Amino acid sequence: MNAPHIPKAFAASDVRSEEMLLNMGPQHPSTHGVFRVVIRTDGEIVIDSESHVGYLHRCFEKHCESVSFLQSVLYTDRLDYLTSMGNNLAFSLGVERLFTDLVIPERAEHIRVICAELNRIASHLLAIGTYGMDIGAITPFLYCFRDREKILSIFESICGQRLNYNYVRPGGVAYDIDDSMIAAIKDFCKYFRPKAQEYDDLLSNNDIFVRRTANVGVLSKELALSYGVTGPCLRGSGVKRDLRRDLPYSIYSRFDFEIPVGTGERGTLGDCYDRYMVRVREMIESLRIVEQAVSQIPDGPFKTDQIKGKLRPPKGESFIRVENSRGELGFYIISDGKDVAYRVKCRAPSFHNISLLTDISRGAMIADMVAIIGSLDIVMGEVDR
Amino acid sequence: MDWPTIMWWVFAAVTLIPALMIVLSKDIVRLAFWLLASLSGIAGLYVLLGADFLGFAQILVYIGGIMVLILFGIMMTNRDAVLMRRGENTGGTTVVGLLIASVSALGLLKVISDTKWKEVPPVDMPATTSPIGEALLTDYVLPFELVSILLLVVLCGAAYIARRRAEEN
Amino acid sequence: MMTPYTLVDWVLGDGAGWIARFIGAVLVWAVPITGFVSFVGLLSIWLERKISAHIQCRLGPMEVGYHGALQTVADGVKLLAKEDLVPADADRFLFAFAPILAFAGTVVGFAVVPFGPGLIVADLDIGIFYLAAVGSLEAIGVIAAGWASNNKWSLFGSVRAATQVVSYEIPMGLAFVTIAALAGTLSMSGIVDQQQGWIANWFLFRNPFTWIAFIIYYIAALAECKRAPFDLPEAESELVSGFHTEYSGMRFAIFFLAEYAQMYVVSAVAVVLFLGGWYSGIAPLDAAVGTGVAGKLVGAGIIVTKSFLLVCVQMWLRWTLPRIRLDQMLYLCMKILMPFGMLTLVGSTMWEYYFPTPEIAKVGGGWTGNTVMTGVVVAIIGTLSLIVYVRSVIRSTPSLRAASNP
Amino acid sequence: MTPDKVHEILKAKHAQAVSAFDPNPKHPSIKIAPEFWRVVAKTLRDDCGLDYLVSLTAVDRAAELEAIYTLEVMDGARCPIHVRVLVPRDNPLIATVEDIWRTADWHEREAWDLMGITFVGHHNLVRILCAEDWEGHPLRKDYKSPDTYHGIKNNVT
Repeated sequence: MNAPHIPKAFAASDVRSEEMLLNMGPQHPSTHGVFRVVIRTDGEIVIDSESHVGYLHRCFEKHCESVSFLQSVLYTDRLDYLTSMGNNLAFSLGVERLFTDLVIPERAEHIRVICAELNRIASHLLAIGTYGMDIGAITPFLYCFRDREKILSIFESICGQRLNYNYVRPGGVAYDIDDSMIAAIKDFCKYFRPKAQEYDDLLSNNDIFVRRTANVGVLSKELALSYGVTGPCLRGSGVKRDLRRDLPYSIYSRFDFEIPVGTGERGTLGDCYDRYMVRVREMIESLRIVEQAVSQIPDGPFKTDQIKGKLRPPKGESFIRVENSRGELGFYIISDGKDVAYRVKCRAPSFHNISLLTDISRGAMIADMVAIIGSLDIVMGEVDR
Repeated sequence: MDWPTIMWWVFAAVTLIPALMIVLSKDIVRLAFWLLASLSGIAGLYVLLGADFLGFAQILVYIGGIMVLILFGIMMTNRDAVLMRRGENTGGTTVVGLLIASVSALGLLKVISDTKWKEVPPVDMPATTSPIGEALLTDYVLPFELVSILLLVVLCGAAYIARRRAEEN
Repeated sequence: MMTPYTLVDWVLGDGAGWIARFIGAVLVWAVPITGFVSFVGLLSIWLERKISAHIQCRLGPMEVGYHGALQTVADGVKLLAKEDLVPADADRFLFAFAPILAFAGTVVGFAVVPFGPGLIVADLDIGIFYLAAVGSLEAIGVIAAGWASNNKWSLFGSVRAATQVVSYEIPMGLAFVTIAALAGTLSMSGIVDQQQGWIANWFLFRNPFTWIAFIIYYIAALAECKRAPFDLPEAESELVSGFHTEYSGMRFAIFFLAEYAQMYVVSAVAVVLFLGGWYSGIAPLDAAVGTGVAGKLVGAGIIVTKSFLLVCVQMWLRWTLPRIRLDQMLYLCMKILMPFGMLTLVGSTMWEYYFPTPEIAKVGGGWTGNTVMTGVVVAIIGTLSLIVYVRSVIRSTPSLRAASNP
Repeated sequence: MTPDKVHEILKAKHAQAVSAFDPNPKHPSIKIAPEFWRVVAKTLRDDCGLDYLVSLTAVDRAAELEAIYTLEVMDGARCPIHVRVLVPRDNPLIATVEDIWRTADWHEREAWDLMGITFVGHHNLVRILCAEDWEGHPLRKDYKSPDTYHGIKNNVT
């Protein structure tokens, strides 16, 4: 299907040595969590690999069948713990979709968009920083964390939490935001726009970084489609697909933003560099959305008054997806009219994105393996649920 | 006893004891490290003889180059208990081995005792580096170049053989 | 003939017996050298932490001592108190022996590194050659560590170390030979003595090719020290920690110390070969360096400062650059550094043949037309290539600049 | 590719396979008889262009187990269609589609692991999220948590 990428210097596989079975993970600094790959190597070249997941399985779906919808929101925080706002939003939209006539106040919709996009920036900052670290550049990581901290501080002032927010809930958001928070967000936008250039200077144009990522782990469009890869990984392969634009949820259809796609500017279309670059550019686009949303945020209630007492969606099924920072996060929610879901299925983007690792890492080197896993940007909390 | 003599004994011990251990050791990696010690002893002897350039050439070539490559090769082989250990001796091989060893030892002893060793009084020897360089580029330039070409041929040949085998696979 | 006891002879006079000389050598050199190595290690580790911190918008250690100056000592005490772990099925003898081998391999390099005019353990006739020879001894310790750990990741680390050190010895040797051909000697102090006088007399500026030789040497030295971007044997994100994954406590500390000591050795050698050694580069000042105890101390101050500046450059590079891949590491060595090294050797000797340096400059005279010309050529070429490079980088910058301005 | 269009194509090619169709615009779904699932899946991908398996949801419907395949066109119109395949609870066998949509590989393993639906023809149907020696399928409604696991006591219930 796709030609596995072979580093040019080793295309002829000049000298063969004895094969070795290497166990990468579950505790390895570059597997981004408790993820295990068993690699069969010939010297430093990966002949074959097998992924093992499940070390972080904590029965999210089973939990949702035993606690109320509102309590389930709390568990969604722990899925992709770097994009908790997006997870909250997806689950809330899924629950809201079960109702027929629920109207979400405008102010709540704006706050949701602002939070989700800020969280996307924070998540991409972490992805870029840790990616640099995987390649061996430690300094960009701390620059990214410096800016991520500013976003987390804004979130802390909004909902009192820095990581697991439990903020966006069915019917609106948990608390209103005040003028000081809006001012803080505006300040951040002003601060961050020039800072984004720093990442370009630190990493994107670094010759070693380009050589380590360009032409490595090429993910062809066909392979990406077959594996259901979404998010920056898919866009890195040149597919212009973004649910915020193509299947708009919340109020995304009102905002003006671009969808960056990979161009193969430094190597082959769909290589690690393209996936990385898509993330860098997406941060700018997210910033544009935040700026627009903040400038037109209306007054009014921050949650609907249609839900009174216990949250009891009517009997039925709903499927919702949102464009999270790692791809399309979906929830299939089945309600039997009680305040506890009958069945919740989480369609996690990282679960799809990591399942193709075997296919794109064949023929790469061990150092490339790290670069490839990093460029897929997985969060094991979401893969294992 | 002056200090060169003492150092001579030290270096002789550093050369011979590891050499003995190479014969007696059964672990291939340990053996490689004993070889390392033995080669350093020889380098020390060279230095003691005033041939300091030769001594450090010994370290550069044998320890820095060849020993690293030997270790490299050993590590690349599987860590197999059978491969890593040398075979057990049986009675027959011991007898034959002893026989061969004693014959060659006798021969060596005879040669050593028959040779008339020249006794040179210790002198403060001049620097060895520039005479070596001059000799290599004047009187011995042809052998020097021939050896270089031979080494180049060996290098190319090794690369060629390794490549051929990979293609056959 | 080697003169191993320069300073001992200077202290005891020539008449002392060999026992006195031997004990004197041990006392005069072994103790201070070990102390100096430890000092270099402690200072470098503190510098590394502070430099990395300030590069990364942090403060680094601030609590123990002034700006955390004693933090490394505290950490050393902590490492001493740690349990000494040996993995199951490890080769216990080699596991214990490897750090010692690595440390010894580094410390023997100090034998020919001058600390100032006349302050040199053994001013060997073959100083540079000796360094090239013992440079790979540390690699043996690293290989032993990786092998003895009985850990596949460590084994990968030591195989990488072996590949890297053996390969980079060649460009490094070519840079050595370039300077040796110019200086006509392999002795460290002999080389420094030829760089007396104005800064243009430094071998770095002797002709345009020595400039390249310096860059080649410095890159190869980074690789020999296993510093980023050549930290493949350790590669914490790939091989966890490479050859010292399984090491803890004092044994780990010894590896650490060896690494930092080697950083100092290669920097000091760079200073000796290219940057004028213990001379400041200002002719009137240099006349006083090396005469009398005060002069010796000034010289020592100059060479140690220069060396630490180069150590700081290594740190700066480490915290700026990502790590290269194994095949790229070999590509750089075999296809870039080695051809350029040979070009440098030939070019430098040709230049010296056609534009010979006047004798007056060799023994520390003033500026000469040749050196000034060399400086001008180097400056023009360097500036032009820098401009071309920066422009090409800016031109090829992805369209983020456009995207960030809506 | 609208749900109606998909229904039409399936009706034309595999009339007896489609047992129900719900054109609800918010949640369109088609029910397929399990014995025809594999051929229908091929038609869905090749003729209807549904090249993207969004999700595979396994649901415990008391007497039956249900596998809901959510399908979509990756490059073009976005409207997920839910294809339902119901199998009897005591003999839950469904043909694998891992070679049709490669992402089904891990999804089928997950459905087997948590719900106990056996996918016939899957090359490596082993547990993916639970431990390899885990017993039972946790998402079934009649699942009882074990009291101990390798000596670790379950003190939640």
